[in-house]
Amino acid sequence: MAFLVIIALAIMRLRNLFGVVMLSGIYSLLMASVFVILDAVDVAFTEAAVGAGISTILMLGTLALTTSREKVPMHTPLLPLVVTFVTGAMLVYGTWDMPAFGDAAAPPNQHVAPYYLERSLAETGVPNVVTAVLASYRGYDTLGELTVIFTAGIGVLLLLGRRREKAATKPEAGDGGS
Amino acid sequence: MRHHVILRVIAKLGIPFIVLFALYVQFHGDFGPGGGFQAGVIFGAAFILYALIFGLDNALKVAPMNLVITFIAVGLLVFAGVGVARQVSRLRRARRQFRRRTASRHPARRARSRDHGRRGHDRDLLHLRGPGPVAVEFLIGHYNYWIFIFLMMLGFYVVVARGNLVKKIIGLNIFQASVFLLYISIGKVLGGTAPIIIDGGGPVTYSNPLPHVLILTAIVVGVATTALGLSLVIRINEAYGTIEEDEINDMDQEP
Amino acid sequence: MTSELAMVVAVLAPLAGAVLIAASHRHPNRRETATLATAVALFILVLPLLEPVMAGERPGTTLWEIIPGISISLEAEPLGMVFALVASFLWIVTSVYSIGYMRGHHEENQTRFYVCFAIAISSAIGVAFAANMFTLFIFYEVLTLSTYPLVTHHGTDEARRGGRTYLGLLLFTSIGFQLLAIVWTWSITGTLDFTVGGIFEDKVSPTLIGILLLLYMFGIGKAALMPFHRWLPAAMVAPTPVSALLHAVAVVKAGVFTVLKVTVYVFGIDLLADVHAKDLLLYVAAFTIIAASLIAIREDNLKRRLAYSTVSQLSYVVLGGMLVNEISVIGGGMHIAMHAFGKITLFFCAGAILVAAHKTNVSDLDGIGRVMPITMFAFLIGALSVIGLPPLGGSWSKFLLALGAARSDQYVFVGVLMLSTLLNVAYLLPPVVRAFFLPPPNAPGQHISFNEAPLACLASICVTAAGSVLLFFFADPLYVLLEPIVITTR
Amino acid sequence: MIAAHYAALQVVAPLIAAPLCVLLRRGIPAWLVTVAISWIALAIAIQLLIQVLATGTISYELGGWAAPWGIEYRVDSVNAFVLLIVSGISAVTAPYAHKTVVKEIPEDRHYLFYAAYLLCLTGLLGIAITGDAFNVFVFLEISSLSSYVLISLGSERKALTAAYQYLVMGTIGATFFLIGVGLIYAMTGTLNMADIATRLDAVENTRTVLAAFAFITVGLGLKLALFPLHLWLPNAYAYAPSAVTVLLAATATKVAIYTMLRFVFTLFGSDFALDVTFLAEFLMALALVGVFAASITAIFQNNVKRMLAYSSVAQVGYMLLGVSFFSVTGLTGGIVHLFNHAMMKGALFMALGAVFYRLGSVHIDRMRGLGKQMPLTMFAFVLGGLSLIGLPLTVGFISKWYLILAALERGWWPIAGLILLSSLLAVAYIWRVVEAAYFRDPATHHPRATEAPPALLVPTWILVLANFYFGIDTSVTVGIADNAAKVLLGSGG
Repeated sequence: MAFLVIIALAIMRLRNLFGVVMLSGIYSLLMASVFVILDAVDVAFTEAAVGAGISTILMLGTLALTTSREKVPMHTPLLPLVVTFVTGAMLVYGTWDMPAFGDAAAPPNQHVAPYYLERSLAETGVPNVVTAVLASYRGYDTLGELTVIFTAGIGVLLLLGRRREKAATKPEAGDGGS
Repeated sequence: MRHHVILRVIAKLGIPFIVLFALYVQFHGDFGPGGGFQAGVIFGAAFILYALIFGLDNALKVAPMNLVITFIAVGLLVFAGVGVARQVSRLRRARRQFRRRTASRHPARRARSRDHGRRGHDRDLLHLRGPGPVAVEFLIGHYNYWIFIFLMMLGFYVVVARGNLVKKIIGLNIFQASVFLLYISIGKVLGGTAPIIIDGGGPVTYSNPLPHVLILTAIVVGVATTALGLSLVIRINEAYGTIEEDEINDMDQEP
Repeated sequence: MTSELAMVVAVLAPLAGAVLIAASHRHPNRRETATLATAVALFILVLPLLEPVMAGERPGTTLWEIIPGISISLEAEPLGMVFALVASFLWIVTSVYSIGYMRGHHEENQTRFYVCFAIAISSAIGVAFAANMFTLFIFYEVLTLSTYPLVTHHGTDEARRGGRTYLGLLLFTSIGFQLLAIVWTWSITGTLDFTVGGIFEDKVSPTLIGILLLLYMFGIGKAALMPFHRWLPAAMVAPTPVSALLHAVAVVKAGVFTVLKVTVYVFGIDLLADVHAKDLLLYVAAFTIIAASLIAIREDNLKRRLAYSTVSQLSYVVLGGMLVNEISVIGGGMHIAMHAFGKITLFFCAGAILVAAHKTNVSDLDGIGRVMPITMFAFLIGALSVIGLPPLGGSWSKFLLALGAARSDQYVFVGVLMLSTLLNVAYLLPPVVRAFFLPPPNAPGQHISFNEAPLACLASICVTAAGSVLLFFFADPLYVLLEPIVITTR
Repeated sequence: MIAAHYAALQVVAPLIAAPLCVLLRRGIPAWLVTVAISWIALAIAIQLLIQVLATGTISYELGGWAAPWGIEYRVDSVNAFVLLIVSGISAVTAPYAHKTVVKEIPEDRHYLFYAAYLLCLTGLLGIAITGDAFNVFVFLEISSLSSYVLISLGSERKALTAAYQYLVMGTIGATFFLIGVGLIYAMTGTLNMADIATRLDAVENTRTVLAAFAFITVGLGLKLALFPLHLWLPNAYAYAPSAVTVLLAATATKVAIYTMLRFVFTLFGSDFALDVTFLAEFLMALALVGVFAASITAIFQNNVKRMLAYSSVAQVGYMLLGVSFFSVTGLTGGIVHLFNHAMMKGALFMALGAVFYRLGSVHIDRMRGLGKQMPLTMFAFVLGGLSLIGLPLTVGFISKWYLILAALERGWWPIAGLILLSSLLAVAYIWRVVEAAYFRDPATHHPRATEAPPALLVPTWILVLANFYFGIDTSVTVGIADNAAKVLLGSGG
């Protein structure tokens, strides 16, 4: 976890964009391992593939086409700092009353979730509950998700359709979903 | 890159394995972690690797542009079609599944209200931790959340404060990833394991699968946004010759 | 044709005329025939309504209900009849006049001019026949908008500036104050129908009534109470027929007409008797009368002088309304008609002078009476009527207003009226004196190269001047017609 | 049988049509599909509305999984009305789009444009119809991503930066929203809106819920261009292709406002919003400041599209002002303004689109003398402008009427006065255009423009006439809005 923080800080400071992209890949990998610790293997898998894989490649592609140095910002970051801290403070305030981490009795683990755990195997025949929920109970979220990718695919085509190089890479990300 | 012999060889050897792994993930998705989406991503990554190393023209020979576009559209249609078909078939089986109700507030819950608290907790008995004494327990209990908040603030700060368009998007990624962490943290049950039911479900404690599902969706949405944002950056770079926000603003002022 | 139908048709007829006019924009003759025909048709439609109204009937009809309780409804009642008759009759005259004027002046965009004119008249008739405050407000706003292109007609910088002032002030007051007052009234009483004796009864405190009264009175910007009078002189950039009909008759009279309507039918004169805000308004009106007259004396531009005179005269009507007794209210109502004839004559004359002699300033009028005797004689008649001398119509309304003031023991305002009459003399007679008694400027080698105005103009001038005289002798029917609006409150 | 599926079809129809458009590969067939689907969506929305008004709330379980476990579509009179607005505007915009698209976008991308258009429609309809908090996020992203794409297709390069700016701010907004939903989930354990509403009562006074409320409000505030968060909007509207501007201006912010209404009233409950937070005061202050600031900014814009975009920010202020009264009248005013503003802004942007079609610019100096060159277009603009100002007989008046009434009901007459004063600012900016078009001579070095083609004029005038029709016959719009306001407040508990 501490690594995450350090890398995020480094990303913020570093001005070489190639380095930043690499760091963000590592960041995603770390994130994925955190997810594994938190029992979210599916999410970890996806994060590793998407965050560390596709995103990094996309960014590298972008950088190859643009530039790799970030310039020093001209304006003072006072306002952003304030905004960020207010938001953060609001969140800290919000967590105060949240159920403790990992509490089995916390409401999110009580209401709907047990139903899935108990019945999904019987109702859908899929042992991986995440997959079961994803494809069945909340299938329309997944349909929406595919639509999002489709939208992005169309968008990339529309934006870069004439440019050969990107046109071949980006839609692949979309194609992967189907 | 395409001139490096080592790269080419390794890639040539590696790509089939990657594809194979993708297929494995695809068809094993029901039982282990992974599934169609992850498999697709791996497959796609393999393809991009190919394109990067052997050049785009070769890649396009393997998968012509039109084919790609068609695949995208057909893919979505297939999924939607499955959804519709399923809807219709289920309806035939149990027509009463579709209910139109008058505006009573919780018909669904009342209809399905059964006690399914295996752990014996009443659903409405909510455990609230007041601000109370800041005990060690509390600190530990919320440690994860605070990490998430810190990361979120970092990402948010990068988005708002940085002028480089690519870096802004990276910031967005960090920002979003931190939110994923929040969701997953919510679903974690201490002592639980991944929610993959073995042996038809025994007395094992599982972590909450729902946030995982949500985050899977959110990750995908995130990467779609990233892709779109980056292609916008490329176009902006073409149009303005820079990806620094301040310079773009200056250029917009002048003409 | 029933009276109800006649009213609806009367509102729609000028609109249909507008369409006709627009359709025949390539044929000036046909276009102007359409204008005239519509004008005559309108008057013929309005005139028969007089009889049932005199007989005490109140024909009315609801066209559409927009929100429950708020509808577009028409109703003919005495005050409205007066306004409708005056407006529709003077439209005929003005149409004749403007044909002569616009052709004599070679104006551009004549089709737009006639179309907007017709729409303006339609909405003036709508204002006259409105059966509730909401309907009145709609037509009031349509009137503002449709006259805006007329004011800005020339499209010069000056015209645009004048148009901006015109539109800005009228919309500002009507939306900023009047609409607020209307919504407020509705939220208190649940109705906006004009009812004899008012709609408030005892529902609200006098303070609130006072606030509402102020909102209404200042909200009716067309009544040109100071400090919201600036639009009227600004609107004088318009072609003269516009100034004549719209800013001596339709627009400004719609304003004071609304003032009277609100006084009589929304508040009821009994209710207002105890409201202190009306005293404030009385003083504002008195101030406006005097101040505008003083400004008028100093204005050299003839049309602007007449405009300030109008500002001053309009406040007579407001004064009449705010004195809240039977006689003053009737006097105010009569003043609408009397002043309309008098002032339109004056504007026609100013326009005729512009067309024939291309002069706009009072100081240039020396000796012009020798060349344009008919015009200047008509000017004299109009001036005397506005001043209020018998045997001209204006004398009756002024007399009634003064009488009303005396009845209410408000002798200050009798004094104001007298003083204002003196001021009227001071600014209206000099042009006549100059025209007839001063020698024309005898610059060497300069011939008087102009003649009387075009015939169409001249004829209209004579008609309105004669009207001013006739109204003196036929004022009684007018009085009888207007009487019911106050009598029934007792 | 089909009737039972209307709720699902509403979203699925455009969703399926989008890939179809891609497969068609041709601009014109794709356009035809888009038009057909838009009209079908409108027909479905009307059917749904009739059903809702007749029988009350409709609940539809997608995939047959019951509510808190599966995803539920839930239609009541509030979102049925929103569905009607969105699909109605789309039904008028789609036929309009063809000509402008041909003019503004390279031909080989037309079919992709229509696909993105349909996706945007899908997203907007989906947000409105769904009864699941997370599903809202998904559809929000569908509509957002597609609108980023659509905006970036504008013909100036500024369109790209505008789209990027919108992308960044929109994503922040969506992520804020996601955080809020996550916090709610952490406290209630469910994502179904109706379910959340009941379970939230027990935990209402916790800080987490308060934080969730704040995040959702700010997140949606970004999306609906609440005053200080509106920065993305003017550029996005100004540089997007004409048809896109019409669609987005008339629908996108409306849907975001609907979502806010849904969360504030149905989920949190008006009592919570009033007692625990300062939402009412907060919203009212922001709305009023927004109305004035945006209107004044609009007066100084020379790009007329941008001018109207700022005016949109101001109009959003009116809607929120209606909400901030927390009374039936106020909400009715706010909701009916959703509809009315869609009508007037749709008409105005369409007229501008026609101008852009002929002139290639909507700069105010280029519009001089247009009153004679494009009489029908400019007259449509004037009438739309009158509606925006809020003169009687137009829809704008109806909205203002209810807003003022709501202010007076509370006895806040200074606010009523402010509402009226602000509409005078609208006079100021609309009149700049009117003066230029009618009372100034065209600059001589520009070629004379001719009247816009009927394909653009007809949709424009349909909306213009709708402005008047619904300004005179308010029984439908106000009736539904009133019903919706009562539903929102009644279920606020």
